[in-house]
Amino acid sequence: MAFDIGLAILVLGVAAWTIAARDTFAAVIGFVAYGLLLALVWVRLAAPDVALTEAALGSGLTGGLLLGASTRLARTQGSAAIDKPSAIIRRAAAVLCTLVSAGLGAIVLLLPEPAPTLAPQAAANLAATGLGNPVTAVLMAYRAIDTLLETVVLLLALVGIWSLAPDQLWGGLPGRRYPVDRDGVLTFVAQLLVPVGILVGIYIFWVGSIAPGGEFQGATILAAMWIFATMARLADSPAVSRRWLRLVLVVGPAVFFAIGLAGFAIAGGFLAYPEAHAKLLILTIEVPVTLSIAATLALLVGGPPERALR
Amino acid sequence: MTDATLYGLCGAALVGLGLFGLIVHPQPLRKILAFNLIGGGAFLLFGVVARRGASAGLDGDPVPQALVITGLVVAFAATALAVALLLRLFQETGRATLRSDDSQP
Amino acid sequence: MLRSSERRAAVADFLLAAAGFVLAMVALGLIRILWGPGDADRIMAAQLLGTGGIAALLLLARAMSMPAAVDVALILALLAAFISVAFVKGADRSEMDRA
Amino acid sequence: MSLALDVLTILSVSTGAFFFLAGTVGLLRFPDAFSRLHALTKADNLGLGLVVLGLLFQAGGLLAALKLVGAWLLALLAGATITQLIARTARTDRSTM
Amino acid sequence: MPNSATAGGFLLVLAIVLPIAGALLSLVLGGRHAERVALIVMPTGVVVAVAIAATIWRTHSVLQYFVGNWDPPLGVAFRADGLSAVMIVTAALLICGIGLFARTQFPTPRGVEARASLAFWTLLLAIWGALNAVFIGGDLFNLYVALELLTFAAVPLVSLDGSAETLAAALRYLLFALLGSILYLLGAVLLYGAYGTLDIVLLSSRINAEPAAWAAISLMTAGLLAKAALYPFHLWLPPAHAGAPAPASAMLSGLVVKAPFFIVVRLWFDVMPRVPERTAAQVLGLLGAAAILFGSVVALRQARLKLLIAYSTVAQIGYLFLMFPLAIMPETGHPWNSVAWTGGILQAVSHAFAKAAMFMAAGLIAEALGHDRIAGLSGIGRALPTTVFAFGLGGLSLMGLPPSGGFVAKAMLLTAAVAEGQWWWAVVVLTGGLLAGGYVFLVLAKALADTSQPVTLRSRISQSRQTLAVAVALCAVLLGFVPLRPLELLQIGRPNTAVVDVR
Repeated sequence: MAFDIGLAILVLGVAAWTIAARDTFAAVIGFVAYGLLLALVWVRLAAPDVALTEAALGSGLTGGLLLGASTRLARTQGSAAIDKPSAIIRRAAAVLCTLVSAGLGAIVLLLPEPAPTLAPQAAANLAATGLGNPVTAVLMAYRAIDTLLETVVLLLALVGIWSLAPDQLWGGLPGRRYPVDRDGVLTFVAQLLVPVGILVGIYIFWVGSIAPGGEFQGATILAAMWIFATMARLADSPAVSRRWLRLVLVVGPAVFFAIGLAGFAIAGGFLAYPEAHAKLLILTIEVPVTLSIAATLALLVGGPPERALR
Repeated sequence: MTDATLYGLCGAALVGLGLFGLIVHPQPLRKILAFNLIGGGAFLLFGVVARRGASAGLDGDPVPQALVITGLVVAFAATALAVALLLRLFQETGRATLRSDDSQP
Repeated sequence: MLRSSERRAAVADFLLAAAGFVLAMVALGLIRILWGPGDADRIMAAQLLGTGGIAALLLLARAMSMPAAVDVALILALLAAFISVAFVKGADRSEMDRA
Repeated sequence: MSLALDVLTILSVSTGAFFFLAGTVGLLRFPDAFSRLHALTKADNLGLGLVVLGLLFQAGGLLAALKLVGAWLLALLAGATITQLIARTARTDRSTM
Repeated sequence: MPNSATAGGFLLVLAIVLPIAGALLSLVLGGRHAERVALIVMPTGVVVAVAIAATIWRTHSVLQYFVGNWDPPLGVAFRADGLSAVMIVTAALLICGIGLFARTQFPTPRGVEARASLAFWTLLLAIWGALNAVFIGGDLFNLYVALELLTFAAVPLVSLDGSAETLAAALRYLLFALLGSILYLLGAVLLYGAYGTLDIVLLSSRINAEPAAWAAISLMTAGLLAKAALYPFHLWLPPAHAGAPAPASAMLSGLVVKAPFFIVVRLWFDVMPRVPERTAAQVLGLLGAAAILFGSVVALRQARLKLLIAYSTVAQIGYLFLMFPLAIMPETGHPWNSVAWTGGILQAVSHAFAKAAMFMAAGLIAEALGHDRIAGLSGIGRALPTTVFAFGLGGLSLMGLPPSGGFVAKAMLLTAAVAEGQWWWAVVVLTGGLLAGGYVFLVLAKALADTSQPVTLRSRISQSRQTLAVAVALCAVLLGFVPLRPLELLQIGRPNTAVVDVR
């Protein structure tokens, strides 16, 4: 309990720093710390699947994205002070937010006992999915439609980001080229780290069917490794007009849709799996989905095309 | 008070903190950060609900846990889109704020 | 002589306490770093949080008998390098423009 | 046998925790950024190493042990990268530090 | 309500899969194919939409589908009642109209891929899929994902022209939408924590009048209002809807803002039928009234045509929320038996067509003149009579003049207000109508004004596009022939057993 109180205070402190810090870069660092501490909280809440996602995506990839953005916006900091809202607005906001927090806190204390739960149902149907990890069963079987639509959400965000490119750069390469690594430190680290990272990513994805882990966590790691490789100039993002790239992006949701529709024929319903082959089918979906998500996440960080295709 | 309740209160406080940041910060990047803070708090509340639902040999209700994972991914996509818009705006105008005559959420 | 189950519990308690201690050290360091004036101090936050967080997670994994927490630590370690590069590039604010 | 392992674990983890303490004290006491960074990096990496060593005595299998050591090695790599990159940054542009 | 999937439920799956698969295909094939895919999906989608509506009408019951054969609460249900059917058909018709209209505006040159065209056609299909997902969503978290789908498809449309103003508008829109999402999600969390399910039907049987439920519904409603741009959350809407290309504006103003409104209706009438709250409904109505008055007055002062239409959207959204105080607890019978319920939904549908037609017309005018300053519209009525006619027809509905859907909707709201003694809403409806008359007249007067020198058009506007705008406006007019009483189709799937009188 003492540990948890300390951790909770730490989380709140870091969050307060993120809001209060003058400097945007410092605030982003606060946010990365926030994500990391939340990963610890998720472990304490016995939700390792979420802890993995939080560490990889919430802290890692989001942190990298925001750090990059704060760097590029560094020069604009001075101008922001002018637009500060008045003291009255700030005070009103403080009162409103305190009320919201207090209300939410009161409801947390009032939550019914025993807590309503779907855990028994999720556990009872686990065998029918052939999976060992109930969280993966929720994502890939019970509520597969959410996951399917979510992969499309990611793609749409990417289309949205790409559509921001100036017309003459359409079809070009996303993001800027990173500067040459003059003394080779970064190249060396990347050459060491990227293969290890890919291995870890695949492992995390693979254990997802029986233990905490899965496609989103694995894909995030793969995406981070790709970005790392581009930072060290071991690789460069492909042009957004490449047909193969579009295929990689879409293959995951497409296979998901296809197997989902095949469910009408083989299991009597959309996104239904026949019990005997459930695990195989889920895996058949997960492999391309992981690939697509990894590519999408990496390109989401990459931004719109900024270099013309030569 | 159980651990879960403790973190629940923590989540409630985080939502308020983030909301405050969202309202008072004029810079969009800070608003994006604040949005992610609120998200963290909201997901934490969901995690508390999951933890309280531990039964049937599971340490937590897997349904809300899975929903949090979905939510985290969606939040990331939202952050990426917002950052891309902001950077483009900066490229076009050289400023990274929404003008003060346009009010903020 | 303690029985084995009791001993296990005692070790778990110790490891949890150790995780708490490490986190407290991280917190103390963070306060120093976040107040610190320069970006170099802030870059240290990456190091401090990375190692401290990994240590705390590994200790928790054993203390709570949750092997998956080791995987979380592994991811953290992997992304610590990734983030620190972004950190350094972020701190070195002129690098991008020079390129 | 397992009692001895537990004792080793406790000893090793305690020493590790001490190094974390030392790192933080260094951070608080040293005057300039570079000595702070070096103190912190060395002490924390050592601390993490000792924690990992302590936990190795409890590791269930080869894969578990491998993951523990892997996490430490990766952390070392991260630390080394930071130090290197900062040194480089400082070389090229003193003013940003 | 049936407890299992119903025959014909697969149609609901198709309603989502077809457009989304089309969007994916557009992205992969790229170039000229994006538009072709959309043109193939459009008629097919209309067939599916009509089939859904016909099945519901024939069977007089809710169309239901449990995805993956997992029953709620573990699984996710799709459900379509009469209300869903109306919205699905509206969306299908309007998307087709807008799609055909947009063909010349987003052409695809041979050989090279055009940025705006690819984005537009992909996002058009994605918006359609997302709307259908909202209209048939039976699970509050699934609805959250659907709303995000909609947001991510809608925001990029705003900044399709890439100018600084539209980028800022898109960013502001996104920030508001994200705030809305997170508030909605918070509410969903609380509901799950208290009742252990996110399924709308199951929730409605478990929910009680208690703090958790109130807090959850308040948070979700507030979030949805931010997405629906109800006053005072309207700030993002005018620049976003005015800045987007005309076909996109038509989608955004006509359809996209209706999705969060639709979910508010679901929450208040389906999730919480046993927890009615008169005061809260009055607050919603009050915000609606403020939106009507504020939006209309500001619209009157606009110098640019598209901004005027956008502010008019702010006002017309206000009407939608007048149905809450009037229908939430009628003195007799169920909420959905009241004319206010039918009036509110009819307003949503007729505004969709009317506003889309007006944005199309405004787009054509802007194309022809190279600007959309109202002061410079003189003589356009002679040059583009069909276009101005479409604008006028749409305006008819906004003003609430017969024959138009807007007239019937507003008449129903008026009737309900008078019948229930809540006369103050009647005053608002009438004032709003007068103000709408003012701003529509402002434009028409300019457009039809006699000028000595003929206007020179920058580019030729094809007659077919003008006719399309008129066709869409005519849909709004046709709705004016709906009888002035509760619609039977909208009653299908409304629980008859819900307790209305809890106090």
